[in-house]
Amino acid sequence: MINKIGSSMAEAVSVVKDGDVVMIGGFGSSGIPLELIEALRRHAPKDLTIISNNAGVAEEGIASLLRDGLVRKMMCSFPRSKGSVWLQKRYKEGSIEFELVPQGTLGERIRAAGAGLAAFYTPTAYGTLLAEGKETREFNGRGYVLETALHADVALIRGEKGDAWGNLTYNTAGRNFNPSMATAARTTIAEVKQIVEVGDLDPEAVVTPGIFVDTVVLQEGLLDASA
Amino acid sequence: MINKIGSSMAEAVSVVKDGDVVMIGGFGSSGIPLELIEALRRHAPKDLTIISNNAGVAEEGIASLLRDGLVRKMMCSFPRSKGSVWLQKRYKEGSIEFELVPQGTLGERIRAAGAGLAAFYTPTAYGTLLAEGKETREFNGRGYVLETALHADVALIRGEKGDAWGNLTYNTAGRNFNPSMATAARTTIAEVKQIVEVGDLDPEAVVTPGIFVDTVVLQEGLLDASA
Amino acid sequence: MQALSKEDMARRVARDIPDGAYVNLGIGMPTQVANYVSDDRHVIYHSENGILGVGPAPAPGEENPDLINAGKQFVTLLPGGCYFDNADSFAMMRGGHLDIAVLGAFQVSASGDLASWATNDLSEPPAVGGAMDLAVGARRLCVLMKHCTRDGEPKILPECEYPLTGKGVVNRIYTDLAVLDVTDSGLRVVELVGDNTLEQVQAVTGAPLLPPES
Amino acid sequence: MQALSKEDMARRVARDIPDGAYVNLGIGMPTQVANYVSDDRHVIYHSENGILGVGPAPAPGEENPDLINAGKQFVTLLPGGCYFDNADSFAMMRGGHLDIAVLGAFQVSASGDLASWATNDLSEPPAVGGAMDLAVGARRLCVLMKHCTRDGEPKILPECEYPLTGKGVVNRIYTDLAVLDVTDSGLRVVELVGDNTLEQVQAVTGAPLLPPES
Repeated sequence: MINKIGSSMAEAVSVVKDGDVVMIGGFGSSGIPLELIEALRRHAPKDLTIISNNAGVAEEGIASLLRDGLVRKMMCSFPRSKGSVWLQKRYKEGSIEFELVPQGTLGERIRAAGAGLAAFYTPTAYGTLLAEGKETREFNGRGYVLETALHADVALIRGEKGDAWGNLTYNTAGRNFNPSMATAARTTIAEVKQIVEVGDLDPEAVVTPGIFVDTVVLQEGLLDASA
Repeated sequence: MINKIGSSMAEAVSVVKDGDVVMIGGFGSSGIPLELIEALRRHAPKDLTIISNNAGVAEEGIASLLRDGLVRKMMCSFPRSKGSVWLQKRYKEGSIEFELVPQGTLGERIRAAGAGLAAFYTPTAYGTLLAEGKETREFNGRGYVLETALHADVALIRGEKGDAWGNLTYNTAGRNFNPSMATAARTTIAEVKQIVEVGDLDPEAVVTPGIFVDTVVLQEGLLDASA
Repeated sequence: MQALSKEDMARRVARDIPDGAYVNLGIGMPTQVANYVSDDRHVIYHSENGILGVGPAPAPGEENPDLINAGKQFVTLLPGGCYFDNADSFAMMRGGHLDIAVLGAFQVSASGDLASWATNDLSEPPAVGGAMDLAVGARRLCVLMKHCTRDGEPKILPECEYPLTGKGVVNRIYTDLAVLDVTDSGLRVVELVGDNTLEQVQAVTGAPLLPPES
Repeated sequence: MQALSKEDMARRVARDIPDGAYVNLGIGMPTQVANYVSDDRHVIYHSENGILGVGPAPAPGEENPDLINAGKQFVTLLPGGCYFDNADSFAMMRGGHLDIAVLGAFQVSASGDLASWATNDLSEPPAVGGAMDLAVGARRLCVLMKHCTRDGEPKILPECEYPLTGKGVVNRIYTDLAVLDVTDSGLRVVELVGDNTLEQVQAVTGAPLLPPES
């Protein structure tokens, strides 16, 4: 029997080691694996590189990892949201490395890693500060920037429904970075709202095929418990 | 009202001009827009470049375009199937240009075009005849081949259900190249088995968003009529 | 000089959105444009986080926490809309599939360079989001902004002083004072608000303006 | 010398497929391997045309014309399986997500070069399909082939004479005479069929063989 259902958030994130590169799904407040992040915070590995579109707001999500000093480097496209403080604080005190990546380039670098491609030429950021120091090249008279694949040790993602084969669906715009991050990490852990029987998901509507997922963990109310 | 429903196969393919690059979906016998191909054959534009995974069997599909002398160049990954004759004949008599592309590279070049990327580095075909004359480069000690985006004037694809916004679903493995080809052409025409009301398709299960599709045409029994 | 209100600026942009267009509206003022597109235009709005067919805000109590737009506001989905992931969403943007994008800006240059994501203040961590992808990818890029800064300094300049979002990407600029097109010969006035004269608008514009084509 | 039947060759490969593996079986003899993987191994088969969880052939009359495998045979989908497009399918293959691929071959070199898609006959249009992507992408690449050609010529050679599918990609070779591993020091015998001796198998092998590790 193939059974990828994990027994707890805590056990699932115990694979994360000091110095790991961790991708975390989500966009704004949507589709974030908040319980896995909380479990990771409690597990408290050091010197993490976090790759995510945003950097959390207030004391929530990635902000709590920044606050607890677990992050050595942060890569994202939009670190500031209303109510976000910790990325700014760590940035200003110079205690973390920060790399800004245009959102589409961030997503495409993640996809490239999952798809076995080494690099690609994108028009995004050509002629801007964010292309400085990068290789550029013209194709058909237009400028492009060379961007390389972005791999992770672990991806923490959030799905809506999952099964024991690791197949996932999402809730509306909660997909965002979750499906591509699932493909780009050595180990992918998915937090889901509901676990269904193998065969219950419509094979035409599976968004993340189970091959990309190592562990599926049902939400266990970790954040309520910590409140 | 947005209404992308086309009135007939014949009218839909009338946009194809002499010398056009035409992508055609399908893999083996699965997910091929056979009626659109038949309408194209009757429309009979000349000097086409056809991009498709295969080259048709017997007198069917792309084979009928090759037979009728409409094709100047054929790009595919697997031109020979049991019962295919016309590609071989045109190839041996030297009347068409033929370019063989590994299947994953073919698909990724098509996707790159749709995604606005100029080129990418793939490990596929490195060190082989199919990489000869191509730029290669090492990343992290491994060899990669530079492959460029592949655009088309028109893509002919086949869906299962379609709506007036151009949204499409597919039948099982009938997806194959259809979704990526839909993104890579200036004009995309989809043959579907069923037209449904806008809003009837599950927004979580739409495979090709309507933005990629210009015309949706209901199958009209064109092949039965020609038999 | 006469200056449009924010509402009228959004209304003016809305007038130019054609029926059936696929449109991405940037965070802030551009988002308001949708409020003024008349119902007989069947415009399909794209949100970079993975939505086509964005509908109006949900009724109170009916919000879906995952269903937000790029500005992190709760939205709904119109019938015919659908969801997709980041890779597909940015393929749409970068791949030239959106007809129109409307973005805010700090500065725009005479040659259509756009500066919209960073000032020269390096004390805060910069944020770029999807602006650079839209800038290079949308078939038509419109900027919607006040003609001058709060201090009355021109935002339309010979060259941008702030870091660029994209080079030579802007097609049209809508401000509270005028509508300008970026052309090969320079910035051309499309229309002036109210009775504003070319000379008046030129006086608060850093780059030379060409008179409307007759 | 003793030689396995085709069925026994497929059976031998099947023995090495671990429980829970994601496996792609090439067209022809490799496809038969699935018939011999015992039911207590929950193997998930991938088909390059966009299927995970390929099931057995459908009952007569229940074929779905679109539901075929890479060899264009009608198949079914197991519960838990799913469909995806070409780009996603080859992302799985090239991106290192498949545990094992089993391919046929014309020739294999001592350093694991694979030649499986073309001979030196240029009169026919060549066909490659997805073999090159599998060759570079599968975590473990196994070749299943007869040890020699119909004419008795060795297919395992110091260097391939036919165009390569991939360079240094093969991990293990299963033939009717032996099982060989490609190692940094060369081809090492894993096992010999029946009472075959190393000398006997060496005599029909173009590259030097190392004795089994003790």
